[in-house]
Amino acid sequence: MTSPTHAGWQSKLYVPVASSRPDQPADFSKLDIPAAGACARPATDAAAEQTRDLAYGLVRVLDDNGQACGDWNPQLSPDQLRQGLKHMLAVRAYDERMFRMQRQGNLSFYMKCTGEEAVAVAQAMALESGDMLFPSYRQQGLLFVRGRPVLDMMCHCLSNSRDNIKGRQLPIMYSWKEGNFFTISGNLGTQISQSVGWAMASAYKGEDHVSAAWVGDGTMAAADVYHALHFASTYRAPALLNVVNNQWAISTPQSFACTGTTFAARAQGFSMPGIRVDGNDFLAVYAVTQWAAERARQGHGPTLIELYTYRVASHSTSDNPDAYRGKDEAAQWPLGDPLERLKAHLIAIGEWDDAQHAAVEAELKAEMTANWKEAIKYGSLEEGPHWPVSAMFEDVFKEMPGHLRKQRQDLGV
Amino acid sequence: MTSPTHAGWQSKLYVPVASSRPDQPADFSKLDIPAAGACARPATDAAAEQTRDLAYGLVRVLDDNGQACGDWNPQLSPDQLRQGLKHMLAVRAYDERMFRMQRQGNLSFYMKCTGEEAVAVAQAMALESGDMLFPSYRQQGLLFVRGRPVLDMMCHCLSNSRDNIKGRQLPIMYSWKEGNFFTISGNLGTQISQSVGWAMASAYKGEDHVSAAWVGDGTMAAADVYHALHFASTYRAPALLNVVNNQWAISTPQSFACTGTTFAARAQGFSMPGIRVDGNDFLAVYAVTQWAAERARQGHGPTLIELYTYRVASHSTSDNPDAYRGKDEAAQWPLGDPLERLKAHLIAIGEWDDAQHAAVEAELKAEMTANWKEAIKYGSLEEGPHWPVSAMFEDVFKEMPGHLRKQRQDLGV
Amino acid sequence: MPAMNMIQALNSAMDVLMERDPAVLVMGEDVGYFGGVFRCTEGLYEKYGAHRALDMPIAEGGIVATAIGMGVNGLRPVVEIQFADYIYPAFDQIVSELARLRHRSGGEYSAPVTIRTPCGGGIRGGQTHSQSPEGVFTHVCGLKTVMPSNPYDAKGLLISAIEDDDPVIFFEPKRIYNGPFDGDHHKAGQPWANYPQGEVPEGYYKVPLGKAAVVRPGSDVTILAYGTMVHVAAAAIETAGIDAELIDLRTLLPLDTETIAESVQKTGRCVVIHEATRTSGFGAELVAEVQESCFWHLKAPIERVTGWDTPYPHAFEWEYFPSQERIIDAIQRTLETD
Amino acid sequence: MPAMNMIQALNSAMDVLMERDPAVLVMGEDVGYFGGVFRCTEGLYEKYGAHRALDMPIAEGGIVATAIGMGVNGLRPVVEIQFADYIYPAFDQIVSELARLRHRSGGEYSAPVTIRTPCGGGIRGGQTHSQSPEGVFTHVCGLKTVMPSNPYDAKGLLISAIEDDDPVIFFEPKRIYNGPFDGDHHKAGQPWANYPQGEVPEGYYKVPLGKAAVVRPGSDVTILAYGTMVHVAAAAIETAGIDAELIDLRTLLPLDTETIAESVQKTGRCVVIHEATRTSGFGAELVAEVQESCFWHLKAPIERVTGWDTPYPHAFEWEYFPSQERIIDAIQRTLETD
Ligand SMILES: Cc1ncc(C[n+]2csc(CCOP(=O)(O)OP(=O)(O)O)c2C)c(N)n1
Ligand SMILES: Cc1ncc(C[n+]2csc(CCOP(=O)(O)OP(=O)(O)O)c2C)c(N)n1
Ligand SMILES: [Mg+2]
Ligand SMILES: [Mg+2]
Repeated sequence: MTSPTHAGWQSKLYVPVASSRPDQPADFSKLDIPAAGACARPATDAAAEQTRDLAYGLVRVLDDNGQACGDWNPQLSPDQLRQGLKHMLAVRAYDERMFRMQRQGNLSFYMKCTGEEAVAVAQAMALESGDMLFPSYRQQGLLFVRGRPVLDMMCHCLSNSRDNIKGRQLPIMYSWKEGNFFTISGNLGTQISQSVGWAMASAYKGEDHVSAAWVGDGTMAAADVYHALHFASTYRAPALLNVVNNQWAISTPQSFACTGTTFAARAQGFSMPGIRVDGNDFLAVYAVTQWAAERARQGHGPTLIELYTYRVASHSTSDNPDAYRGKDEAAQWPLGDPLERLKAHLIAIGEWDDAQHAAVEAELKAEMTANWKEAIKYGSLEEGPHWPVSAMFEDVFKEMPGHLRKQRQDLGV
Repeated sequence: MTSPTHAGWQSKLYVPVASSRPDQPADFSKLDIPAAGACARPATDAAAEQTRDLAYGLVRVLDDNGQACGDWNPQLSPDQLRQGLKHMLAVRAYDERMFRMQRQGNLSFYMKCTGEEAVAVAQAMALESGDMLFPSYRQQGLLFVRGRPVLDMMCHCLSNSRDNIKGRQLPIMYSWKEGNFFTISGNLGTQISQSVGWAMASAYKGEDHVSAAWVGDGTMAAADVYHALHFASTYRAPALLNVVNNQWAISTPQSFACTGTTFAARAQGFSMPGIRVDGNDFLAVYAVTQWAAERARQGHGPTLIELYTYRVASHSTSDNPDAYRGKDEAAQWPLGDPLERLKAHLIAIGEWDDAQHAAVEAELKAEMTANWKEAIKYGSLEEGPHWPVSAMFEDVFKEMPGHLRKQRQDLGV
Repeated sequence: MPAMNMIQALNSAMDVLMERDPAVLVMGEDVGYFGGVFRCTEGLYEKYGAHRALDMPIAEGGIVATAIGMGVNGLRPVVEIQFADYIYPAFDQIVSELARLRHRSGGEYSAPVTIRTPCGGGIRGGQTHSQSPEGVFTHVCGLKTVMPSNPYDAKGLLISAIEDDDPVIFFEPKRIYNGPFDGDHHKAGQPWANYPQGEVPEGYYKVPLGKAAVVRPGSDVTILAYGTMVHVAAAAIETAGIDAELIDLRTLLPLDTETIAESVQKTGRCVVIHEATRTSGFGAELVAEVQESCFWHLKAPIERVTGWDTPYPHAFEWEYFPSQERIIDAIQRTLETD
Repeated sequence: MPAMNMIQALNSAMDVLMERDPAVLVMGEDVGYFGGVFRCTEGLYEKYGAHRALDMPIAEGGIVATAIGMGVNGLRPVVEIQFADYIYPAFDQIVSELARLRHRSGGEYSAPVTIRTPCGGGIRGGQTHSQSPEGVFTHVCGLKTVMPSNPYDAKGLLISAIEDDDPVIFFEPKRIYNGPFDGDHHKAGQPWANYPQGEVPEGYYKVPLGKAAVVRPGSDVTILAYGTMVHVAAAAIETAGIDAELIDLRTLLPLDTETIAESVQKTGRCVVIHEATRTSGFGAELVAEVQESCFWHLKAPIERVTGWDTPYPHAFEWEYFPSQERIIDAIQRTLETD
């Protein structure tokens, strides 16, 4: 060991800090929130440079009175709005139920998306069914919009005999080919660059489908994100690259990933529009996604979308955020709750009321309970039944080679 | 095999093209060259946003008449200018000699930096000796400025008994600790992110040294570049991140790496100044480097510098560019030759003449010849002598473990 | 002597060295303010500051590259990769750079980086929180590879690793962070405090790299294991009542070939155990090594008991994990012959 | 039948499949307009267009990720990694994604990607143009690993690899691109046209994955080799006049264990050869496998002849490269016993 062991170094190294930590008051004073309707909506064929301001702004449609304002208003029908609200409520009901089941020992693991429901729900609604989704682990909303049976989702989370991926992955690492929902990876970031390849293949085949991928703010540091930006830009891939900036990466604040500007700003360096949107504003998220999808389908290439939101719950059931962030931070989050905001809008335009809302909530709760009761019949991780043990050796290759057959025999299954 | 085998796909995939290929005339019409002196020089503590224009401009000091113009003129003394010119001439003389020696079978490999000499020479002169250099393989000029004996460089390239790295790497993969010149890696990009760690350690220890790293335009796609930008920005590392945009990455034009904008533009997404500079303009390169080093030393963090230049020679001795680029492209390159331009400037200010120039050239040629004759006495790759064979087993670890001792014995050395 | 679990012992190793040498710092995802998702760096941020318990962006390749640069500039970084499953994004930096720096520069440059990472299964972590990639690193010359099996060794080996001037990949079997695990997941685990290896000195001490430990002497068969499998093997030996010699390798590279050869030359039989997938796992090297050094003493084929050649499963964790039963079967097969 | 060197044979394999299937495309650094730094994709750009002979930015991790996405979307990408030494930046995408896609999705998704990459030494390429990383990939379940030793096999195996619905890592020993190499670098090389394996059909044919070839039958000792070392081994056998059975593995995973076992059970002796570093190389797996399947037939320890555990050297290439002499010594050691 040859290191200098003298002390006396006076560090000048800058290390980012969190805006608040336990025992500090929440501090969102640096967050500059433009009024709803303030951002202009460029044409979908605008040159990337012309969209620069959107990277530093925050596209918002819903104002504090529940009114939809400005160019970005996607003009959805009341039915569409109600549908969106119901999907978000379903996601929340599902999350609540599953979280509780994990706490009761029925699931090995769970992750909620509380406060971020608008992201996946509005984005999925703005896309078409042939578009391919490359989600991270916090976009369960996509599955609700695409119509995946809750029973199947639960069976996956239980790793039981009806789990479509045969008990092979942690809960919430869904895969659903029928719904063009890609198999979720536990490795952060890896799929965003794959999504670009998928989109390139779509163009190669002359098809109109676009891809959409999601990463978190923390994951914006991953090399794969850079590859995605780089390749998408080089080949003008019809790809939507989404960053869900929920302010935290486990215990690490976004200041470690955001490098002093916005995530959306990173797009300009690749001649790509980068748009920052209020992620808790269902209408704004819908509108921006629609814009980017249209742009991609028209052949004008990819868009980076930064969805500005907040992770209300713990990172996962293995995490306790009280150890690293202020208890009241979620409550202080200035962009509100996406469900409440869409509800307020629907009420403001006379298309919804509290009673209807309560009824849907009750219905969803019952639906989750019923599905859970059904799902657990097909088994659970600890109690079984699972798939037959021999399933472990399948799908490593399309056809099982000799050495795996032998290993299966050695195990006696 | 289950792929669709029907034809009839009509590809819509965009694939970048080169501005010219063999049998096409060179085309630099898209290159927008601002006049010398046109770019403003911000204060070294300017906020990154205030430097944005520099990412899209091209800092130039020397005009077509050999005059130094504008704010960026570093006001070097005639002695410094002559020194710079001599270093560049030395680099070129060295390259010529070594290239010929490779062609004659004396070296296994060689890479020239013809046309790019100003990059390494001016940058090294603008830095201080305690600053750490993380070069790619085309910055041999750094060694000349730092005063490495040519004999040692040649002995390395010959892998002979006097090679300071014991015959372990290809020619040109220099390492020179005494001169704070890092060991060159054959893997592109890997060292730019390491340089950021070096710079962070400098800050950690409270020191004033900065790091400087170089990658090529093609290498700007590598993940390590993103890590470098990301980490340098996050911790405000005193680091200079240099992209030598010589227009080509072997056969691949910069359009595959540049994604439709400038490389310097990538910096803004990390709150970092990105400056595009005429890489064939010795004064401009010096000035921009000096600016970035001063900024870093003042604690304002990293800068990305795009050095706009042209790779006049083949990629390496294993390459034949006639197969992929127009023969006249180098001649058409609108930013000229860095040596000629500095020479013209020195002549224009009355500090140099053709006779002096010719004398230095002759002297350098003789010096290279003398050094070569000396170097080859210490051996060559094919003829030896080399280090003793046992050296192969050393330095894998600080102390040789048993299994390597045994392998060395098995080989009988 | 205080009782420590493995987390506390590792924490103590870092603390002791940070106290002694300002060049030592810890860095990685969530290691600073929060103290690490497994709490291994808890308290170091408060004690040594944000720049010495350094939170980092989620880019393992960037983290290792940064550590290399720091190491070259006189620091002694201790990197945490949150799970060994996430070491692959740093693979190029480890293999092409960290491991080769000293050699390719003729000894001019080197970086004394230690990479700590929790590995292995048995925690219901699924395929991305359960992997055992140690074998791959033993194929990369220029790296040392370590895996402790108890708190005492963990602290002593980590101190040796950090002080070592060569790069060390330090695998921490997370299943035994809190207490040993004998492979029976139905049984309630016992904390390390109940075991002698849970007694860990507070201060500085070393367990040398490159030295295996004979956990249990025996004469009928040699069992080579490391990490969690040391405990499963010990229990299997006990259960089956076999007079086996159990060797805890502790360091995989450089491997303590003398201790191994001495044992197998005595017993004439050998079983090699690891959690990692079988084909080309470190067990293959152990078998190759043993058959080279002990061929004329071998009375039965060397057996490998390993994870299967499949991704680490979620539902079938206990069918995958090398069980006491599989170990006993393998031992018995080797004993059947003469 | 036309004479082809290995480059032409590989080119022909890609050409034949691109002609048959619009889903097949080749992609990588300098593979398009230029036709690859080793010219393996020459002419495909002109024939099939820029989008099917696709130049790519220098980001191996991005290239493989893109190929995965394409594979999932119905294409059959053939990736070229310019040198095997540069495959590590793509390691995470290969190991964590490409290899595990099918399994982790319960069979819903997969990507039939083939990764071609020139490997091995003997070309004065120094440590970053000479590596043989094949062993590492054989430890990753879900990948097939192939290395041909001659033009005929190269074409037939590459067609099998591209048509295979699982990912295949296809290593091309660049030392024998133009002709076989017997380890004696002083001798002028002969082009493939002078050898029967240089006769390669123009059209479609397959050499199956997972099947080794007995290059030379013999009864005294079994030699296991692949790639360039097949030729060095053949020359060594010839030089020493030994009645050895030489097996060219061709596919490392899945390994043709039957052919191997049959041979070793016959000869009772075995020498394993590769260029890669020794410790935990694929040779270790071969030794482990052979001693498991043939223990009772073995008359001598299985020998490994490999590269040393150092980075691939520039000046000492021929001291590093497994030579005929070292192979003969090893064979003779195995024959000395009885
Ligand atoms: C490559 C990799 N490194 C580390 C981890 C461990 N990890 C899981 S989630 C997480 C934080 C991710 O934060 P972010 O991207 O912001 O997503 P969020 O959880 O906030 O939705 C980390 C570090 C991982 N899964 N993969
Ligand atoms: C990781 C990696 N991938 C590929 C290569 C092969 N290679 C060597 S030089 C080169 C082109 C580099 O181009 P650029 O970065 O523009 O630098 P230049 O040669 O123009 O100076 C390539 C692809 C490599 N050395 N490392
Ligand atoms: Mg987050
Ligand atoms: Mg270049």
